[in-house]
Amino acid sequence: MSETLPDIKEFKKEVNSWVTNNKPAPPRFLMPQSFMEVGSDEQFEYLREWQEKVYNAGYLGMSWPKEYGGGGMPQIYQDIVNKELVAQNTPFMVNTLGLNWAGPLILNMGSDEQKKAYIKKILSTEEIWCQGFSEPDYGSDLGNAQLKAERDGNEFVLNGSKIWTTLATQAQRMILLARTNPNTESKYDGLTFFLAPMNVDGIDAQPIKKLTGEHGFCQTFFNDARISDDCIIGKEGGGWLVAMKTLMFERGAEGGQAGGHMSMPVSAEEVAELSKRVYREGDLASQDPVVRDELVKLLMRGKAMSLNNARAKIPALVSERPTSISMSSKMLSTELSRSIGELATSLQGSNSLYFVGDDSAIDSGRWQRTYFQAFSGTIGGGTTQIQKNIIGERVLGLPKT
Amino acid sequence: MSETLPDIKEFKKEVNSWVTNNKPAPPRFLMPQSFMEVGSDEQFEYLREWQEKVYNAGYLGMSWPKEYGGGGMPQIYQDIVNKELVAQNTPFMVNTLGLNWAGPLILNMGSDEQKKAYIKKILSTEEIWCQGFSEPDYGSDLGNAQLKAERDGNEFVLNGSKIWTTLATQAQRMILLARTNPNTESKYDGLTFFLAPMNVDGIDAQPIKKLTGEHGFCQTFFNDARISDDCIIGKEGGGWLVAMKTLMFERGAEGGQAGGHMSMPVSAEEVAELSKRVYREGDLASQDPVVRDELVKLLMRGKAMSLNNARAKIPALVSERPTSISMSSKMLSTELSRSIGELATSLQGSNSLYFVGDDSAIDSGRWQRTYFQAFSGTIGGGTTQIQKNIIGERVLGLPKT
Amino acid sequence: MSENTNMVKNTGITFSEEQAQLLEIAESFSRDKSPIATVRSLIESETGFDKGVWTEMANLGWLGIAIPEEFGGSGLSVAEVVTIVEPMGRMLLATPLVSTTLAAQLLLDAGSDSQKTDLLPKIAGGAIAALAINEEHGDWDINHITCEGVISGDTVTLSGSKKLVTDAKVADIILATISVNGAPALVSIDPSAIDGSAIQRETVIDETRRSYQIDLNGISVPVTSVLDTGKTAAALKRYHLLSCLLLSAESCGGTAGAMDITLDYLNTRRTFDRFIGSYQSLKHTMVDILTDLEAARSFVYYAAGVIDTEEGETAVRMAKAQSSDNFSYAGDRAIQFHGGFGFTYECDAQLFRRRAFWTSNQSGDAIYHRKRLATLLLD
Amino acid sequence: MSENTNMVKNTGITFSEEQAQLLEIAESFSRDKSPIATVRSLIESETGFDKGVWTEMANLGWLGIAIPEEFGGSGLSVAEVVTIVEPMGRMLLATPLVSTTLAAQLLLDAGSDSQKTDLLPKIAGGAIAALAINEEHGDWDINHITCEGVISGDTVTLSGSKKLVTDAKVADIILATISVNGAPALVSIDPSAIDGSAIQRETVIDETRRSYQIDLNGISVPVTSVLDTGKTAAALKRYHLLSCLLLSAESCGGTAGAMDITLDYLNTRRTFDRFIGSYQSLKHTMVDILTDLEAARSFVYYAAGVIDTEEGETAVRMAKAQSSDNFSYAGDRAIQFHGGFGFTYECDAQLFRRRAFWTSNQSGDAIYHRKRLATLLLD
Repeated sequence: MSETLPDIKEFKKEVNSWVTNNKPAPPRFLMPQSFMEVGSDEQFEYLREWQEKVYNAGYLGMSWPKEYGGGGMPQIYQDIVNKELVAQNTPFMVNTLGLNWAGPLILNMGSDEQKKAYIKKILSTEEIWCQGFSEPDYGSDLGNAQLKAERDGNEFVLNGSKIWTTLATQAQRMILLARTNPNTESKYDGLTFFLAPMNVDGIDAQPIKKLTGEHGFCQTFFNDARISDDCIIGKEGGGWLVAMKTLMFERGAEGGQAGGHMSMPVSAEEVAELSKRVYREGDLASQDPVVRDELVKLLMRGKAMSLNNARAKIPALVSERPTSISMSSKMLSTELSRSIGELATSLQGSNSLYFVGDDSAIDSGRWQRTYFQAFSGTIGGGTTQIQKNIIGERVLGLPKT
Repeated sequence: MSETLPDIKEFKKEVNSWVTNNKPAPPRFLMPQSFMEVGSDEQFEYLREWQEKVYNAGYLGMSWPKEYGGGGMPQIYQDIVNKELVAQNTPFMVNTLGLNWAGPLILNMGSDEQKKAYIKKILSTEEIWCQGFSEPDYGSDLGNAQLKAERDGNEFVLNGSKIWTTLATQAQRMILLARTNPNTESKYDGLTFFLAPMNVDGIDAQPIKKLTGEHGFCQTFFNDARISDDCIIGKEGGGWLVAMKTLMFERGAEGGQAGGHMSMPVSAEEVAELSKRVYREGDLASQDPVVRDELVKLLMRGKAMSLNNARAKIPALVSERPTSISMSSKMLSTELSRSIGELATSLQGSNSLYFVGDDSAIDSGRWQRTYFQAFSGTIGGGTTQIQKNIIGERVLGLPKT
Repeated sequence: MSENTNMVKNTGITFSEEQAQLLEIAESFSRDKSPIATVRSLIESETGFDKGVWTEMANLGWLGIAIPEEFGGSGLSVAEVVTIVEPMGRMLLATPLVSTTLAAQLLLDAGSDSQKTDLLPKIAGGAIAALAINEEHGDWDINHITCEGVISGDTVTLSGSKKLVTDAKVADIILATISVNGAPALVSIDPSAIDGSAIQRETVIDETRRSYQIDLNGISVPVTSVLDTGKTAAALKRYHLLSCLLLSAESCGGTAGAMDITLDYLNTRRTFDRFIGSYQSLKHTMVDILTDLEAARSFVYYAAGVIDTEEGETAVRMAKAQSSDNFSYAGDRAIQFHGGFGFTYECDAQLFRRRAFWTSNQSGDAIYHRKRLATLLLD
Repeated sequence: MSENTNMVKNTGITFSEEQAQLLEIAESFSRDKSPIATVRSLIESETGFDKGVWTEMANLGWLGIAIPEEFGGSGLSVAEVVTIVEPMGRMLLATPLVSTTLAAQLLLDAGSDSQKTDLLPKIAGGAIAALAINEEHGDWDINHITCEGVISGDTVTLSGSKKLVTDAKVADIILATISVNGAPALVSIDPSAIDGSAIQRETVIDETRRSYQIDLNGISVPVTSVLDTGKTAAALKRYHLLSCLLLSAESCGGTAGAMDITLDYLNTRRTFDRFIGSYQSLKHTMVDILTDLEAARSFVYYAAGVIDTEEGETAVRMAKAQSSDNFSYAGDRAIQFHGGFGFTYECDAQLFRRRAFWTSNQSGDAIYHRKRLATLLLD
């Protein structure tokens, strides 16, 4: 890419042609729908290679600073690439956590050394990142994190465990929230945020078998694992603020992500499309009046979420409860995924009895897996039930349960 | 009726013929569906006359002792009458509270004087009874009753108020739960149960307008009202036990009711029937596939309740959770009524915009009223939400909320 | 999540500066003019609305919002009317604004030049228009018309009966659907041509409304009262969508109003020493209603912007389906969650539930619209 | 409320002494033989069930319950089998009992004398029967058959492919539906006539099951293997109802099992220092599942008693519609309410949810049966 910015129209053409010529052939396995679902080395390697290729072509991290490995260009170029990658249905970027959360965080709050050390490797897939936030016994309330990090000279000694550490077995780095001081008055003040290496004695990532029967998320154990205090981002004892910042990136409330797309979400439209090629009672499922009613309800839920996003940008239309839409979108989208999986499966008559791995399974069993996989969303990051408490209290002002 | 018991077959014929010849002409007003809905003097008088007529014919209180005004016959004769009264769609017995709850209670726990004083007048409608249990600020938990009854010689001085005192403006008597001792260790030990007269200075029954716009339930205020201690049933301080006994009669868990029937409940079958004579989109409502699906769901809910009652009588089929069916039946039946009203109304296209009192209203607006009236059941006697707590805790053994 | 993961197309909501201003003004206007005590007292009144408030609305230019400037309006669109109707719904402010707005659109779409020149400026100036569309069959299909018009010379003789005509008794203009030679037609009836006894008040579920039956038998109107038959079919189709849109806006407002009183109760009422709003069974239900309301509002403001495009029908039907069910549920739960008080006439919950029946069961309920959406989206 | 206010007719549930005894025995048998560790280890096994347990069941006479005494059974009915299937479902005990029972009923209803005399005593004695009914089209209509049988002389040559044939690999008897001259027919296939490679294991959603595809092409059976074609239509109709009944019983058991593990978790797991079962969002949902289960059990035991009467079809379809949705929901909530643990393979919630897909999506789901109930009840 030249130093002068390319013409937008020309650039669009160029990207279109590059993606067309370089996108990978469809894999033999049932494609995961996000990095959270990557369950085998084969899947991982397929996706990693694709991200590397996109980066090498200059199409990832385009708006990140050049000195750290980015493209140093305006965001619009990355947006054009993103759109094309989606439009051509290419695989998502597997280093999702690095590109979307850890990377922007480091660029925003990290030291120059940290930026130099990590940013380029995030883009190139040299270093895969995972997240150490949730703990097995403390639900999803990050403020309760109990993993101990005790200072010993200029090192910290880590003990405890983290769950939902997706890709931990592949990762070289983890964003880690740990308790460096158990005696603070507020529980939030004892936390510190680390950019921790994974390849350290005493850190052991164990893959956990999901309810689908596949692997794809991990529990990571820390037994007297030692990391340098260079790994701290933000201040010692200031981890809560860094974690909140990270969540802003995670939820897309703040920009600066490297680009590419991070998931291939299922949509209600796809279920509608499915209904026109599967049979129920000897006729297309889309012809059953009650099924049609259910499909329309599902389509409306999907459409409403898109429209909510559009409306959220118009202050006059969200002035009364400005956080209502953003605070409920995780709950609504994950519950929608579950409903999508459930309805799409039930459309298939007795063929819904098949599962991923059977040649007779419709769409390779994608819908059955969508259903089960959806629970990662309705449970992880605060269950739907907890989300409703939070929305009821913070948006509607109701008293605490 | 002769002293020797009539032949069952003959008796059936006799009853059939009497009801056929004596049942009242349909009224000009929209018939209330239970005593809780009686909202005008006209309605009350129509129903009172009918009960009096049935009693005078010897068809009410047939199994109650002769010496107190009953028939002294085996229950089966009353059962035959009851069936016939239902079969011929006759009006319910308006003194429901007296016949079904106060009467059996007095016969079960009252003194001979009390039986002589009250039983016959309950049957003949000379004395209408109402119930003073719930209080405005203490929900439906009877143990919290706060209405004060202070002893003064052989009288009690009453102060406070009761709500849901249906028919209180028509009634001569009230079953009343009051606090005679505010200082007991357990709140349950300070309660006393009275058979209180209504025609006393300081007792003021105020009709309350219901959400339907009709009258039909009351709040009754007590201001230094004095009643004799003869009115106590059970022991002073023993009111909780008497109240629990009353609830057994109310719920039909214990027999001894005077007979007749006490409500003309709406059924899902009637909504199905309605769907075959109202139009939606230019065709019978019963022909719309989505409406059909909703109708079947409603019919199944009704059918399930009947079958639950049948199954509850088979110990082997309820052995694991013996109280499950009985404890949930109030909740299920009242929620079903609400759904019946809602669906039946929505079947009617734009005609659902009419209300009771309009000539164009389908079935005189019965379904709209059914919907609104149903809230007396889903709210009164412990809301559906409270019922779910109770079932969750007592039947499923879950911890208290 | 980055913007580009949004794969659904056509999700833009347009919202003009005028809409934003009107929304703000209408919110404060509705709060001022329609506190609940006023709503209650108007229920007892003959006409059901305050003529003074109506005049103020006319003076604010609200009746001419969607009428072109050449006919005395401000030349905006029904999208701007939506922003008025929503806040009015929240405060249960009942006026003939919706029927009058819809009548103006029918005249614009199918009126002759002289009809437009004659009637539209009147409407912009505060004339009340009533719509005589519903009939005994209760069908929501606007083309299902049994009332007839027989043309003979310069006169059209009407027959049949119209139901659920709101504000007919005070209307300055009545537009009715009739069947002429088997085809749907629209006719403008001068109320003075109708005998007083031919307009009978009805008892309707929403007591804040005034609704009438009109006996058309024996009424004759000049043939010039008939709107352009060549444009009538399209005008009626657009009318149906506009009606759904405004009812949806009103439902959204009503849902918010039902939430207002319920949240207030949940935050102040205690049982067992806890505020009842702390119980999940109530709290979570309120959250469900909130998220459904957010969806309904998104559909409504989206539909307002695209109603005259090819996306219009889908958008409007989604708005109507969503808002109808949601308002009904919000009203239903408002009664239930008020406990014993909710069962009384004194509690305002019933007012909202009654209004929900009113808006939901006009121009098609949720099942009706989803059926049509299935055709649009699946066939 | 006095008994006489019950206005619904035909609500009697009959329950025999034999049923009561069998229910008690089957409950304790299922608990003994099918603790969850056994279920888990059988998932890893080839056949998916314990042959020893099967033999015990045969010895208890359970395979001959609904077979007349003259054919070696005990001459009771499928109603008694229901009482065994429900407790088995609760413990996820997987055996070929349901398919074997149903095959016996098909033989009873449509078999020739010699077929009955030959096969029924074998079944009563412990032979495993598999049913080859499902096909690629996935239609639940049992008369939708694309597999064909061509009769030539004494031989029937089969073609086509059957799907989702449970336990085919270990079956002693296979009954298949085929189309002969365009009419549905039943044929009994001796598994030894099928080449091993023609039976291929399938990957199904319920890992406790073993399911196979059977390639019928090239298989020939003697014409005496075809069941009485004059009785086949009625037998298949009854088979459909019996299948629904037993699946419903299994679903009721499964629902209770899903509740068992969930209630246990809600009573022991704490968050924020409270047992999570104290939260209404979880507690009330469990109550909803409980009341739906009570309804489903009432339908099942009612249907068991009336299945061969004119009320049978309505009763069975209600049982299937109710139990399918309820089990699916109970399994779904079991996963959700176990939180992070629920998302793991180690948590048993997924076992019940998978089973719920299995029972709900065989012989028609809830929407399918409600559609047919609408015809029965509304037309």
